[in-house]
Amino acid sequence: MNTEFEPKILAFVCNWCTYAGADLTGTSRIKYASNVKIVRFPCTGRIDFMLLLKAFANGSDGVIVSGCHPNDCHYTSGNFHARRRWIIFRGLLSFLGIDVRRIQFSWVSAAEGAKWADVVNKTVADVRALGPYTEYRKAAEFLAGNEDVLLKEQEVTP
Amino acid sequence: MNELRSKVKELLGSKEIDLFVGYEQGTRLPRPLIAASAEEADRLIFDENCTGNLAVYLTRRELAGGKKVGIAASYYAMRSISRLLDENQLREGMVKVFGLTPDGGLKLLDAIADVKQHLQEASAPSRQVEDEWVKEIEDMPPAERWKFWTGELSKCFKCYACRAACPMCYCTKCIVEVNRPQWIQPWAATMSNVEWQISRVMHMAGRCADCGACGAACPLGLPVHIIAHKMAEMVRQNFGEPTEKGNVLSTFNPNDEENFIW
Amino acid sequence: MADNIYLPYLATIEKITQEAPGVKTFRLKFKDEEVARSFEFKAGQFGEYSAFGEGECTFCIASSPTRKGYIECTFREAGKVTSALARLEEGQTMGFRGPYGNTFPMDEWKGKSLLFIAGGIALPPMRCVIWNALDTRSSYKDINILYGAKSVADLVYKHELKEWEERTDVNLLTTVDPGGETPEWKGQVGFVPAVLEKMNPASENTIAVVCGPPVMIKFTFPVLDKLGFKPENIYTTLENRMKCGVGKCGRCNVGSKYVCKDGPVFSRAQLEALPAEY
Amino acid sequence: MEQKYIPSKYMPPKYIPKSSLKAWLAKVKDDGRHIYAPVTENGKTNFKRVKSVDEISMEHIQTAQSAKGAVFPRTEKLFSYAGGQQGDVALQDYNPNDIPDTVVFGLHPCDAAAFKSLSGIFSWGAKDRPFDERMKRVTLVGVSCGRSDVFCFCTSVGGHPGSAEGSDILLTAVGNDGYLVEIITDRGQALVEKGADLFEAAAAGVSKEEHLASVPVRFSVEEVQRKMAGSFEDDIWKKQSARCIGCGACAFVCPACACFDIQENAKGNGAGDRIRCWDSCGFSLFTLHTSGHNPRSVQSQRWRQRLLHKLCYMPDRLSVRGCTGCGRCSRACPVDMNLAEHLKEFERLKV
Repeated sequence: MNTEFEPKILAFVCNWCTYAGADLTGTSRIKYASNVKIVRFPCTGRIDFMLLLKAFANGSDGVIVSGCHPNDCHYTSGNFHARRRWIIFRGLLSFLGIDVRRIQFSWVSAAEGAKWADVVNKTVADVRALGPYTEYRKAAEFLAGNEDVLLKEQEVTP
Repeated sequence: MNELRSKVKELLGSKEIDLFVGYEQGTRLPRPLIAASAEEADRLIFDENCTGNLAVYLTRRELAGGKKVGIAASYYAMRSISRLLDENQLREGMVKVFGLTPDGGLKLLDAIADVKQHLQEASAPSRQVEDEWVKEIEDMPPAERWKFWTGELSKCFKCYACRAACPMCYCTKCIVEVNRPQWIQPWAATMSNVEWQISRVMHMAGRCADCGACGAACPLGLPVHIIAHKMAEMVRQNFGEPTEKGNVLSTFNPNDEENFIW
Repeated sequence: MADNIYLPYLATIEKITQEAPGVKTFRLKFKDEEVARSFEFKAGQFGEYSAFGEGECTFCIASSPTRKGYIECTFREAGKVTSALARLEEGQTMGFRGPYGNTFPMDEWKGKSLLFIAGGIALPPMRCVIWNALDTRSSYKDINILYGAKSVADLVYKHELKEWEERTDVNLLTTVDPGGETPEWKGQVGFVPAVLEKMNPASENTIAVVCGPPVMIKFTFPVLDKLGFKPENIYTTLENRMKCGVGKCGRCNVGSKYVCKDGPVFSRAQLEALPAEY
Repeated sequence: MEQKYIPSKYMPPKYIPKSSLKAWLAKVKDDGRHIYAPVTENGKTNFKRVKSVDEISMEHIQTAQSAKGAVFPRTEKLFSYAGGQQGDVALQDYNPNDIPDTVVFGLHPCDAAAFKSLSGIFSWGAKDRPFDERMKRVTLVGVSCGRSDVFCFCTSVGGHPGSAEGSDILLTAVGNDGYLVEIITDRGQALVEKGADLFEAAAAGVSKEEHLASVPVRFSVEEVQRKMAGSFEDDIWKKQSARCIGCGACAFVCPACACFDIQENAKGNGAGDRIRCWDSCGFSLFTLHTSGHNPRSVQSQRWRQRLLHKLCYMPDRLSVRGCTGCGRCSRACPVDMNLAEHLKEFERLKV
């Protein structure tokens, strides 16, 4: 039996480019890792940063955020706004010690079916190497105030 | 001191201001004083020890709503005032700002242009302690950073003093109080405490005056202002000094640079 | 309920009635047979209703204690929990803990006439008393009901209004706010205080029970004064935000009185002794 | 009006040398009890479950937080459920078996007294099981105050730096070498017996009074309560609360504040926990109705509620005050709302 860790990856993608791109990956019969679950948004500008944190808290080991290339946004500038948000959000997460290697940002157009497969495959490989994201989940499940549990937590944390 | 007191009394007397937000001697340190009468104005003090950001009172509707307010402002409070004006939370002409000159003299700034001018000319008080702290944390390996922050923030009991002390946190309904959907669990727990701080500084991006009031307010002494300071630094590095065009997240530049999007 | 006051009874939703847009009545039956048999409450009491996965909310028990075997609640979809409750279907399970709070002194009222004045979604707390009085009809003299809502559609318990209208031992007057009437509307048009003044009920040996939005209460009290009702003969219920329902969570007090323990039923005389903090 | 120290009625006191104290605590700990004690980290002292008795710090005047978390944790599960709304919801009641026997060591008399205030609230009418179960399993080992600061005002609200009220055992440092040990309850006695050989009989005539901090009486609390009760509509609330910024720091550090919120920790698939967590009357949303109406819509009303609750409503309804003069609220307040100072203003008020 294969006991290798299979990462769970959640992908937040925009409707107009990456989702269509992922569709093309399929219709082009390009094989890629099946670890990804796709959540479709109207635009990368709509992808709230809290969603990424919720993904980790609820079991994701890695996250992909992908949308239209700069200047290609269906709504003109949603991806420019998103890019700004990602720049500081990623920096902030890194500062707090959240492993940003678990988050892959990308631009995948509707024509880039092959690139989507590459993005997913690379992310899955990267996250597989990193292992399950238990640190985050543990912190998320833990009810503070219950000092007994807190101590247990601290004891098992290497 | 006397100059400030007599000036405030004069402005209150002539109804040029309805109240003055300043400092008085507190139990150990200077504390805020909302003066609306001559007797109260006689308790005012203002010196280099008066560093708390009083701009937080300007957006309190029950206190300052519709009133003409004078305020004793530290350098960072002036930054907050300037931003609040940019965000249309204050009206030009409703605020009279009193600053301190480097030699401790009083400086009255009537118009927002004067405040902005002052901010350009005066040098910002040092943030060396915060800078060093940021550096120290950045030098840790990621796992240690995570341990540090979850360790610190697990102590947080969600009194929201960081929010209450912040002049830019003027929303009447905060993201943590929105319950459909409930983005952040309302009780104190490690991850929701971390999420709260992440949300707070994300909402502060490019708006934060970097005054440190959030950290100073924390009754548990958690270094939450360090996260805000790091955010302010990142915004400056990536997007330059903020302009009145809006906070960094509601604007963009087609040439914004990053090195992580594939 | 073991001895954990926060643990609700489980109840099955037997019947759902859509009363008005956004307003539903649930008939609940306790799952535990022993609880179903022994559960007792009195007119005016309230409970905490659980939608598992969403939370708890507070409303009165809208059915009469004279009707055994079930309880009913009527609520408007407004916040997180009421919206979740509104999504439930017949046969599904929710939670209830209670009954909490004091009651209308129905025994003291025996031999007197009763005047009920209700506005909008505030009929439910009164419906409990009305049915209680009607089911023990011989104990009371005249029973008059004045009920007003924003519009015809917003009137709740339409079937029961019809029944009260047809009964000869109770006098019902319904009214809707100006603009809320339909072409078929045969009731009054006007705000409750004005209609009350026109109605001109006798205050002699009469208890007035008033429930409604704060603005209605504010304008109804002076009319009752004019009609000669003494403050100790006017009753209302207060609804403050609550979490525990048992005097611990610290929210619902008005001065030193806790709505969850000392209320929710207050006479106007009692209200006047309280600070204006409700 | 002067609050006098009343010599212990729990005679005869014992004595434990400083060198034996930690040995005794280590025995208590080895017995399987959890010990919460003041620990200093990054310059702040707080109650914490200690892994080793060597962590315990005795140098502080007051911990930032109170010890109330031992019986009223900031976040606590009231019960769990599974199955969601479908026909087969299964409830899992509060489980007290997970609660360890706990010793809170090193709390000051103001904190120990506050456990009485908490008991008053949680025992009013309906019993609160989660609170009771924790109370049953906790032993309070108080330490009299040898030092105080400008924020302390226990003597103004019926307390005393050497008061045994609320403690199961009260230690008082007499000189530099050891502690006078007053055993107040059977629970305290049981704890002493874990290391009975470490305790000695106290020397005859030893008095703890001279070793106690002197905390001046700042106001007459009866007078304050009387005037406060009669000034609901007074302007003083507005004046005092003008600088209050409406955070919950004062309530959360308070040893006697017990207001809470009940929340849902939904885990999906119809399972979840009902959670109780600390809340504060200072928050604007505390009393907000769904309709948008708010009985306490401005900060002055909330400040009034806080003080009246502690000093009028609680004595009136529960026969216990909601303030023990620990001064934590004043130390924690970001804008220096000094409680003793504010209470004193009521004394001067003309009603």
